[in-house]
Amino acid sequence: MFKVKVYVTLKQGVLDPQGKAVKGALHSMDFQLVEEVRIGKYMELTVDHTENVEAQIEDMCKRLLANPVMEEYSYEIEEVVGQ
Amino acid sequence: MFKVKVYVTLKQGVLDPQGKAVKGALHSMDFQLVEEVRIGKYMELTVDHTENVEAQIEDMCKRLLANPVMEEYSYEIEEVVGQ
Amino acid sequence: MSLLLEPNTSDIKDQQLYLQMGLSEQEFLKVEEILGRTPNYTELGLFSVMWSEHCSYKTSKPVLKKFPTEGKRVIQGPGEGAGIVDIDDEQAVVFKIESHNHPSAIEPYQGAATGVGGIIRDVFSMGARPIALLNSLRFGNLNTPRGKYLFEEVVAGIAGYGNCIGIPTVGGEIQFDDCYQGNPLVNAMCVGLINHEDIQKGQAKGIGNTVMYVGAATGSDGIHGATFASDELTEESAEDRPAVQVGDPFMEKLLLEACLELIQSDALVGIQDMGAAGLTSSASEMASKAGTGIELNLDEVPQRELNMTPYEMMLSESQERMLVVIQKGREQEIIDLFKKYDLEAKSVGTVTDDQRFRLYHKGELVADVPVDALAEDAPVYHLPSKEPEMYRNMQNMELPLPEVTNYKETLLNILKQPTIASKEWVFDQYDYMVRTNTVVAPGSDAAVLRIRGTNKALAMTTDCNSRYLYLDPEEGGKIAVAEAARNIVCSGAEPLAITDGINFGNPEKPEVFWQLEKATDGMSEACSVLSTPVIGGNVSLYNETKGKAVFPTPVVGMVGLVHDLAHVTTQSFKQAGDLVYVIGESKPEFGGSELQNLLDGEYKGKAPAIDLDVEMKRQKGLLQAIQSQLVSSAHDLSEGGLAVALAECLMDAEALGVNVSIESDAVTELFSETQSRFLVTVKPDKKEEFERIVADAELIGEVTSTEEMIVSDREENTVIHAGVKELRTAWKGAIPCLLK
Amino acid sequence: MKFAVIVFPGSNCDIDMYHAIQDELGEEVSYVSHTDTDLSAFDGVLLPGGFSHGDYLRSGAIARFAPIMTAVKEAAQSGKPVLGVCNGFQILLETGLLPGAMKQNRDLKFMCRPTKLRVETNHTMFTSLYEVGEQITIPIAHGEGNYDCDEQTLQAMKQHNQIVFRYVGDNPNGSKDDIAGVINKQGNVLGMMPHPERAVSNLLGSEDGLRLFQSILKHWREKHVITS
Ligand SMILES: Nc1ncnc2c1ncn2[C@@H]1O[C@H](COP(=O)(O)OP(=O)(O)O)[C@@H](O)[C@H]1O
Ligand SMILES: [Mg+2]
Repeated sequence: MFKVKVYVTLKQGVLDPQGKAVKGALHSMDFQLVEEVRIGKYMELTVDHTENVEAQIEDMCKRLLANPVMEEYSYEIEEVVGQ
Repeated sequence: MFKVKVYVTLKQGVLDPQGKAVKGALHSMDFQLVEEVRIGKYMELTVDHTENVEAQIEDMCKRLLANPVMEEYSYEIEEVVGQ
Repeated sequence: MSLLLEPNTSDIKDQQLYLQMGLSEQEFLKVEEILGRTPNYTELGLFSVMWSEHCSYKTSKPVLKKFPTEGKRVIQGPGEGAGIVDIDDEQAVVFKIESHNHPSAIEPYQGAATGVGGIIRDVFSMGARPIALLNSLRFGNLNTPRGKYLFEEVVAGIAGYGNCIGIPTVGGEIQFDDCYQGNPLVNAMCVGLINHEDIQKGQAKGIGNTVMYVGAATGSDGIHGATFASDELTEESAEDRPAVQVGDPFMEKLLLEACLELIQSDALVGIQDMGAAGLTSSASEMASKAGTGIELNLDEVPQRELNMTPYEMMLSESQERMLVVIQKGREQEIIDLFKKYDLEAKSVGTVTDDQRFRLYHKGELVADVPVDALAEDAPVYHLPSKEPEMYRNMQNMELPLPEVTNYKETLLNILKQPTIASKEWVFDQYDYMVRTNTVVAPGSDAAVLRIRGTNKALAMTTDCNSRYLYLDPEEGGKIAVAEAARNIVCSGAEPLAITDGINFGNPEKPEVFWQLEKATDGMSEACSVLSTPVIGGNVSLYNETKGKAVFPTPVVGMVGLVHDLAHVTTQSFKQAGDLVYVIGESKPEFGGSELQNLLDGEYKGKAPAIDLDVEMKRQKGLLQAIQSQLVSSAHDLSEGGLAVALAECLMDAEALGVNVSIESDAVTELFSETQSRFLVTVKPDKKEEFERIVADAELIGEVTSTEEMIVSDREENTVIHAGVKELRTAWKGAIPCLLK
Repeated sequence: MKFAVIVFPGSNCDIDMYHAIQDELGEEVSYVSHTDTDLSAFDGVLLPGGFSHGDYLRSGAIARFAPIMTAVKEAAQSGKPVLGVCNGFQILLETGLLPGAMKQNRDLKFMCRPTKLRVETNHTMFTSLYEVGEQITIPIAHGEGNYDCDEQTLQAMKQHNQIVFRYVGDNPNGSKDDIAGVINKQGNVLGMMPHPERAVSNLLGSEDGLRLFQSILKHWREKHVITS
């Protein structure tokens, strides 16, 4: 078994309305220290042991999990031992 | 400057319709290896250098970034050197 | 929790675990008597949820009995998922309201969303196609971050669910008062349309038939929701609770379409949604109503989590699930039907002949109780009732006439009160047009939806001014029903029937129970006089924070029939030159009024009085005038009185104004909340005919083409001279401004 | 003319589209399931609004992989009119049949209201019956209608007259360059956030959307004078 953590974020330069709103809210709560907020997705996939896991994850990200027009992705694959 | 990465995930037992739909989609795309998908949020905060950064981040998470009734959070604080 | 850790019968007795589950000592003894032994943990769970107020109405039953529930159009009164009223041509309308107050106080988005999801299931489990959603909301004043958060999230939750499932949210009402600060009220109403032949019942008939579970898998979310709903909110409430229920409107959309297809199958025997108390209530009620028993094999129940116990499965309130009874041998058809919609249908049990409710888990019998004991034999309490001292004081209080120096400024300030202000910020978030039947969108007295393929339409509204009920529950109860009917009539429809959402405090307090009795007395009387029977409803008690109850809030959801689309009327003024009439005279009645709220910041004195016979006569007259096409616009006078009503009729009108003169005392004329009054405009050439039909109509002025509201008194002094733009800015800007 | 209305799990404006064609345009129309694979019998393809697959992950992201989408692409390639409204537009973007992507509305809220649009070009098979510059009223109802694309794409679209509708006055959702609807280079695939199918009868507030469907019909008739 693998645990895969996928991070999807908006590309640099793409305006992030949600991030802007959260920053505004943090400022109004007096967290003035916050300079910028960018909001993305965090996905945890539990994945069976197969040979080409990495290639398949790459494929999933490209085709479904992120929209290449405006998003970027990265991931980490961890082997789950035991259980 | 700090870069703070915040991860927000649904608590155990809380239904994740989004994760379910994504898992279904991945299966129909023939990624049968995927056992489970849980979807959460990933936020990147750029934060000024102040003394009690960690305490403030903790506070932000509790009060705004995560909904304590149904979500859990964790974060990593990285110091950004140079630039 | 694993089976091994579950308390055994002696733990239950020794540690009085039933108390934590909401069963009293006596109730526990009664359970023991019924079973002839001590219940095990699972059985205790079954009784505790089924005997909760939420499922059994154990304290409210005696008062609900008084409601008139019959009428010549009523097909199904209270008792099933939703009530049904005939609308001719072999069609009927199905509707019901339901509260989700406690879940919304804890997790406002999901609480409101799952409230909407639940009421939709109630309607389509009757076989009806849901066509519209409404709501009735109460919040504290928008002056605390928590208050704003609750308001914003509740609205977003309602929108999130309704928009996604594709049922238009077409109306509602919102009142803001401090008594709701810690305990907001979230009532959702769903209206559906059905052909008579498709009407279903939630009954488990036919010994040997198969019980099937359809929809989402069961998780540990919302366990004991029904019990919590019957308890007071406390500081610890948030921590107490098991996983919050999360709604999946997409799943429900699939479930809805699949169930409506299922309705057409003759393999279907009975269907009921799994709402409060989930599998327990749906299964036991279906059997109890049919006089049968049910046996469930819990190993077959689709489960989202590992190692769920029978207790957890039976008490889970996971959303988007239904229970259906199918003719034996036809299971595969049903499985295939649901599969088309990507849904699972699973055989989980059988209908038996012995009126027992039996549960098996891993080959063992884990519960065996008489079904009627769960569904029918809950204790009924006749709680003591006591007239509160406060009521006497209010009745005896002589209020001086309020003092107003600047009428225009007062009007502007009232228009800025969130209760009066435009709710556009809210309904802008609701897809009120989807399915393209919405003829009158939110913003007028009632929403109107056409019925495709006919010339008919349905008008619908929710109403309740709880400030009047606070001062005088009986008059207030009458007014709630009458106001709903006024809104229906103003839209050109004949009022048909109501559904009620009773939201009160702790009924164990004699003063609260007295409010409940009086309010339902008033409502019953109004329903009788106005011929709008009660076809269903919902009770939510224990709406208190720190020992203080919310105002008595029996929300009325009413539906009316527009016989001809040409009768549809809205509140906006239509054309310059139209004559402006007020039907009904004003008296100095300011108890519970918006003016009192503004000037004194509290409610006191007598609530406005109402004469139901006068009310009925005026409604009949106005409806006849509308149906004879004599009326250009119609609006009822409610919160804020005539001044607010005049302003409201101008808000969405295009480039119009109004010029009226008032006869007697200006404060009374402009701001009194005397009941049974309407503001109507009529084309000059219809004047005589209109006046012949509507007796109490007084001509007060005319619609003008300058965007101004001008009110003058008998001596022709100007009382108010305001630009429509400034009125509009105050009214439309108020809620967004308060949220900043 | 024969229209297909594609039904995805979670589509909910399918019925509105269907009735707009049948009752108001008076042409033939059928629902086609997302699991079907053949659209050859149809002259026009309509992707309706709604929340396909709950709009989970991103709106339109999952629907894009439906079996029917191969046939939709074929129809687009063969020059048939393909119209995506709201969620249909989002699906066309995810599929890559139209350029750009959709983000959450600027104010992060769902919004439902009549909007004023300017018709930017009538040199398309969808807008020939409008005047250029004409202002029309068509409602929106969406949470993710904040259209975005990179600068290069925007310039290219402007050059090829691919921006068909813009919001006039208030830009409700923050869309780049006030864009409300765009067409592909070939001129037969239109995506728009406002709902023309909700504006086909005055009973419901506006009939400004009807001419869009009439334009499609007109174009088809002109092309098929001989065969019919
Ligand atoms: N929560 C809500 N959801 C949808 N529409 C609402 C809501 N609250 C108010 N509205 C709409 O705003 C208009 C005015 O509401 P209200 O002041 O309660 O009217 P009335 O006093 O005539 O009952 C109505 O059309 C109503 O449907
Ligand atoms: Mg009204």
